[in-house]
Amino acid sequence: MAVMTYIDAINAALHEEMERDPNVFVIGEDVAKMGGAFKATKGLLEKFGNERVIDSPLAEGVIISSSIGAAMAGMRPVPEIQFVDFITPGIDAITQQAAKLRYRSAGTQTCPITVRVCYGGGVGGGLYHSQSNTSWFIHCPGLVVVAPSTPYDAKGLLKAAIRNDDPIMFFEHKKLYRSIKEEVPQEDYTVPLLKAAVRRKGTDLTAISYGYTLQLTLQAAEEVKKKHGAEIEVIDLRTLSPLDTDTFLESVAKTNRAVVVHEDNRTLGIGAEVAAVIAEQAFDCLDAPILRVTAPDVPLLPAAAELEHFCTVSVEKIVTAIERTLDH
Amino acid sequence: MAVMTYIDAINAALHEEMERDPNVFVIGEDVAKMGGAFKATKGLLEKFGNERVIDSPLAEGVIISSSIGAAMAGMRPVPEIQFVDFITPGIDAITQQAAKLRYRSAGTQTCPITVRVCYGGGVGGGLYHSQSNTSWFIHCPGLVVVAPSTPYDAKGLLKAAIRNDDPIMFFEHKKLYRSIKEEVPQEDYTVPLLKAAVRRKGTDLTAISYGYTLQLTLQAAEEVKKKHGAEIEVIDLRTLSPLDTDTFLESVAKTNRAVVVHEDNRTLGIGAEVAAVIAEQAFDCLDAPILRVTAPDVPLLPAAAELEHFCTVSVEKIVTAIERTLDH
Amino acid sequence: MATAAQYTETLPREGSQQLDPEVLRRLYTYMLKCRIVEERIRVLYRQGRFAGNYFAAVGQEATEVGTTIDLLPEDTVAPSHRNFVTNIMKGTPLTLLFAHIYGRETSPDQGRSAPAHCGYAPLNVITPSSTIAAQQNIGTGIALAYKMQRKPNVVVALTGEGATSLGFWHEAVNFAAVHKLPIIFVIENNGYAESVPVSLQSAVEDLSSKAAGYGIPGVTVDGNDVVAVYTAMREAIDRARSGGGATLLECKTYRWYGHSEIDPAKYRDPAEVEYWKSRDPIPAMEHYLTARNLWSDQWKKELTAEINREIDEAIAFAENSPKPKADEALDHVYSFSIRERELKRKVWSPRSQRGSSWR
Amino acid sequence: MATAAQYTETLPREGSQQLDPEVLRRLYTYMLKCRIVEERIRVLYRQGRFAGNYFAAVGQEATEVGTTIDLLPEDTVAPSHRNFVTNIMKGTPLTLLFAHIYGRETSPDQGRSAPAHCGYAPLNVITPSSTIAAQQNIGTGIALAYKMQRKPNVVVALTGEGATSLGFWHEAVNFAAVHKLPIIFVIENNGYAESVPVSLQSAVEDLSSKAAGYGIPGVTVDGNDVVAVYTAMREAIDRARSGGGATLLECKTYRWYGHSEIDPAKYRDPAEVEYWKSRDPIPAMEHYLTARNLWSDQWKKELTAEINREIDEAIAFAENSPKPKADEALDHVYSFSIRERELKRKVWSPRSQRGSSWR
Ligand SMILES: Cc1ncc(C[n+]2csc(CCOP(=O)(O)OP(=O)(O)O)c2C)c(N)n1
Ligand SMILES: Cc1ncc(C[n+]2csc(CCOP(=O)(O)OP(=O)(O)O)c2C)c(N)n1
Ligand SMILES: [Mg+2]
Ligand SMILES: [Mg+2]
Repeated sequence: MAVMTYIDAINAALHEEMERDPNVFVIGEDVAKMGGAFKATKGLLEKFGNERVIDSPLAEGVIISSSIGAAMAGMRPVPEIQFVDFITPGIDAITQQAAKLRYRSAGTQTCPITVRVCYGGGVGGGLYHSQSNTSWFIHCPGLVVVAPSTPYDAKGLLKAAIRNDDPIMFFEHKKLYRSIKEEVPQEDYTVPLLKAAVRRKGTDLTAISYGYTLQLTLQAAEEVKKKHGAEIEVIDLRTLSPLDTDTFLESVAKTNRAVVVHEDNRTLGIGAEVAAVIAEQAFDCLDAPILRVTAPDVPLLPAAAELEHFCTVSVEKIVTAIERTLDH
Repeated sequence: MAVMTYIDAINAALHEEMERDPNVFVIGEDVAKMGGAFKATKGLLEKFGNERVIDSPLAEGVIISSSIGAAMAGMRPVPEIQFVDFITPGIDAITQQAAKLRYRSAGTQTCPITVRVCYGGGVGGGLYHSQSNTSWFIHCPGLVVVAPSTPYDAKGLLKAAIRNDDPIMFFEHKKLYRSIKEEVPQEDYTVPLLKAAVRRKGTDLTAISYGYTLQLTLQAAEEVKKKHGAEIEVIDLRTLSPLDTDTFLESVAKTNRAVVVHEDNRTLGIGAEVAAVIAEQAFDCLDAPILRVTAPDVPLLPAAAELEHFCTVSVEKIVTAIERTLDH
Repeated sequence: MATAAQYTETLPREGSQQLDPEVLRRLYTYMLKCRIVEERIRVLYRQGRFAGNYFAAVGQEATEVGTTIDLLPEDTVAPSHRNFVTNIMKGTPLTLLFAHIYGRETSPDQGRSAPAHCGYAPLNVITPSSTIAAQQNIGTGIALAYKMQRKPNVVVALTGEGATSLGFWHEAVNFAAVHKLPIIFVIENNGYAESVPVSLQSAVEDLSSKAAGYGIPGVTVDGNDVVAVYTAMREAIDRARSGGGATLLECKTYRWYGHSEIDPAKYRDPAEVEYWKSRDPIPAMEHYLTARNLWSDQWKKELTAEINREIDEAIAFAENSPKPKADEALDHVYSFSIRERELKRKVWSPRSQRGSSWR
Repeated sequence: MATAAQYTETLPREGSQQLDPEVLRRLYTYMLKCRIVEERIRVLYRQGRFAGNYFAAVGQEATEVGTTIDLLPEDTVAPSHRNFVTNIMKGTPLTLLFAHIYGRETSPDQGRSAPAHCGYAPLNVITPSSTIAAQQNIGTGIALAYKMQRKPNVVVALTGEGATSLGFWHEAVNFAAVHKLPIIFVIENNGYAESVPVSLQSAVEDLSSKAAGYGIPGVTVDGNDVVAVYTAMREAIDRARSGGGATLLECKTYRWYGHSEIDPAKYRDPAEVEYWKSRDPIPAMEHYLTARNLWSDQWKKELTAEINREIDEAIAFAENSPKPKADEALDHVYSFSIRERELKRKVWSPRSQRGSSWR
């Protein structure tokens, strides 16, 4: 075991997987010589050479589509998209090619790729370095969408993703990269895909989140306990698509109240799906409206600190929503 | 008044708007000499010439981005995307440029464009001529997303869209183009954007839909009335973003039951947002779970008739969901 | 679009190398087969015997055949919507091709993809999507893998001239050039992208002139001259196989019919169509072979009969094949099954925590 | 990347035409101003006086100035992330530029866009997004409008060499070529896209060679020779203004510092950096002007003092400007307000149909 940051955990997973399987390779802007914009791929070029660690041209479309092809031919590409804000040139390759290849060929042609994407706001990045955009991919069958919220999960889920046979969108939150540390095994392990985690046990309300706001949700739970004695169960979705609905439905069946938290825009953020599933499959268990704590429906995030702060989910906003739900 | 198909109504709106305002122009693949893949732009080249009716190169990115620029310089472009399945090369221009231009310039630079897009399944088009993809744009603040379901609305909403100052995604359902007819004024009129319509009055359940499935929902309502005497209120969303939540919330407050119907994939289709809004803002009015009648989460639509049919929303499926909700 | 004057009217001209008689006869045989197969598909479509649509390459056989014949099974073909027949050169059985056209369970994709979109994994034909240039760009990745794996294989990627306007096309050609990948980018310039003439796609006459901007060889050939196409292609393939990297090959040709079976193609001048029909690559090749004593009417009759017999059998196979079962629509979305998720949703109730199930 | 030998070491060389002394002095003045402004911005950043990041074009002034000076107010500049200073040539007041850097209410975008992304509507500078080539492609649409409106205006679109790998770049150049639009595509080739050398972006040495594939003129000039850049640009602008269509102009230059203020740029050879610093376009222009009796130390001192005074005032203006109010984040999303929707959600209850409101 070693105390690791989230970015260390990602880096370790890449080193280990590239050692384990010679078919694994990395491609993206600045991933080789510079070791990645956030240093996620640090040391890979030195260890594995420039055939397996490729500084691509500035073209997200070809980063993804060449990965798809290489995967069809037996490789295990791990392309990196520097910021999800720049994933648009690669959206066709992801949603129309990777996501549908298995289906359109009835399973005879497949592309196991793990697209690592940096996302998320709250670091003053402005309108083009703060986006989430997970919804575009959650709404696309054929893709697995993963978004770890802890260093332990980051390593274990990335390894599981690379070994999985589906095209996977792997969302790494830039604010998590260096803000939290935890014990992470230096040995090989995986964390199962498609499974949510109960991060905090509770009986009075189920709070559902992922990524950076999961950390805020946990803090909010503690604060609500301090203020009101209520016990909030906190669920980390981990895989955003296909959703592990059982874990949160079971929790809501017990607590009878739910709040969903995410930093992306409100409309058709993942919170909409979670709320809709609860309203459909656990309606009779519910004692209160399902509130969503999210960014407003404006472009995310404006640069000036005052504006950014206004749009950003905070512990306080989560506490307020929990209180309102408990009071209902 | 004249009896018109949906495509006639679109065509009439384009002719009238181009006559009214010399800044309106049309650009897209095959829109000029061929008059559009579905003949929506028929007759425009002959009347307005090839400066205002432009057969673009095969590049959705430049269709949209050149429209954005032209709009900034005072024009009123009405670009056409032949099939929404091929909108991916233009997604950056739509979501990162058009949607955010007003915001990032604090209103000093704007781009009034109306992107006409053909969408929808059920005509044997297979995996790449059947998609909806409205969710990508609904989830993007700064865009207005419109999807008329009748010839009357098609003409009135298209005219309103062209005159509006926001970038608008205007979704036209290919199966509606020639399948329904109604009386449409030959004079100038507009239908207000951002307003849903109550298509059928009822007291027992609120069914919410748009586009082609609105027609199926109306049929289902009649069938439920015949079978059970129940009166279903049917709401046509018309504008998918920003959503007119008041109209359906007010209805649910009266009927206490809701079913949402759309042909797009279930996960993060517009039904998720509608259900989430109801579960949040009208929870106390609800007597039953909110059911969604949608396509399953598979790539839409497989080509073989049997497979296509399995994935397609039908009157029967809507009736079943309404019955289950009424029975709860 | 290319003007008449650019071509000598007698076809094919001699290639840069003398070709083996067997190769010449094979080129002819495959052109004939492609023609007969596609004309039959068009008849079936008009008879309403299959649904969807079809994009015939009739008239373009010299390019279809010259670029994809004589590849190794391990080589990849990356077809566009108009390259259904490249499957024939690759060796995909006609039975499967017609099962595919008919959307049957026995099709390589079990009825999922549209009629013109047929791939075949065992022989490395990529199952197409509709997005223009998509298979080409995936093919670039396959070429990258071949290079990494030190395999002597190549990728042949086909697009129309319309595709060159799309950014994706450019991204792949550039990437392949930078990494010297074993891929040949074939531009099948048939003068139109649906209704849009090439003059509205590009301000240059020869699209191979784009190659200079990428630092790869670029060649334009008469795409109705199967010997010219084949010869240029062999050179490009040899270069790719031996580590010399990518080539851009433009073949100027023409499609006889509409963009698809539902397109009357009124945007073209009938005289233009007639001119190109007079340049039909098949009788041209017949003349060429005859001059070399490699062709006879009798041989053509035999070939035709044999091809028709194979087609009849394939159609019978297709028509006797089962249709897909409706709920198979839920299969092959992921490596794991989503049937349970889609067919039975659990409902939680205050009474029974894991209550009833429903669809 | 270009090698040393390609350039004569004394700069600038004589342009293709003799330039007016006033033009020469103006070119110099603006280079100096750009340099001083950006070095000051860098100091402010290191002092933590503004947040976000900045992409300095220090070292590239000959290209920045030579391509965007002497435009008409109605002409459009389409800047990328590294072209903040083009605002100076366009005439955007420094007060607004610094208010922008500081993210204040008085900025043209009222604090919304990142520091390097400053546009100015009254003088037709497009407010940038980050997406590479985005403003260029929007600029192509503006050029289309100019043509439709029979206006004698032009668009100058600037990107780095990295941008040429992206499909969007290609789509716009091709479209502009087909429609003979009044736009100049400037490739500011500074050798690197973040850490990636141009050799991994492109297999060709001179990126202007891509022009041939689009059917437009392509020119490569020494981007550190302001006279050469200006001269080539005048020719391109004249062509565009007179209906002659688009030009591709590559300017080979170098950025002195990292990609952004947080990039130590360890991926570059220090000797390479030193070499390019020795080719600093500003002292080179001083030599050139001196030889023509157009420069003196005294004049430079006066200019510098004047520029610094203007900067000091602009910074004071910025620092005294109010910060945006938090809930203004809800403004300018649409032409209509979303404040009510976002600030008060109505709640329906069985008792009161249009009940209480809450956030
Ligand atoms: C990205 C994209 N845009 C639009 C289409 C619709 N479409 C299908 S084929 C075609 C024309 C293709 O022309 P070309 O590349 O010349 O090939 P050809 O049909 O002539 O063989 C178009 C516009 C598409 N499939 N993909
Ligand atoms: C589509 C897209 N992908 C990635 C990025 C991240 N990015 C910002 S600047 C840059 C490098 C640009 O290089 P170049 O075009 O040479 O311009 P330079 O920075 O050298 O001026 C990259 C990769 C982006 N902004 N947009
Ligand atoms: Mg074509
Ligand atoms: Mg650069």
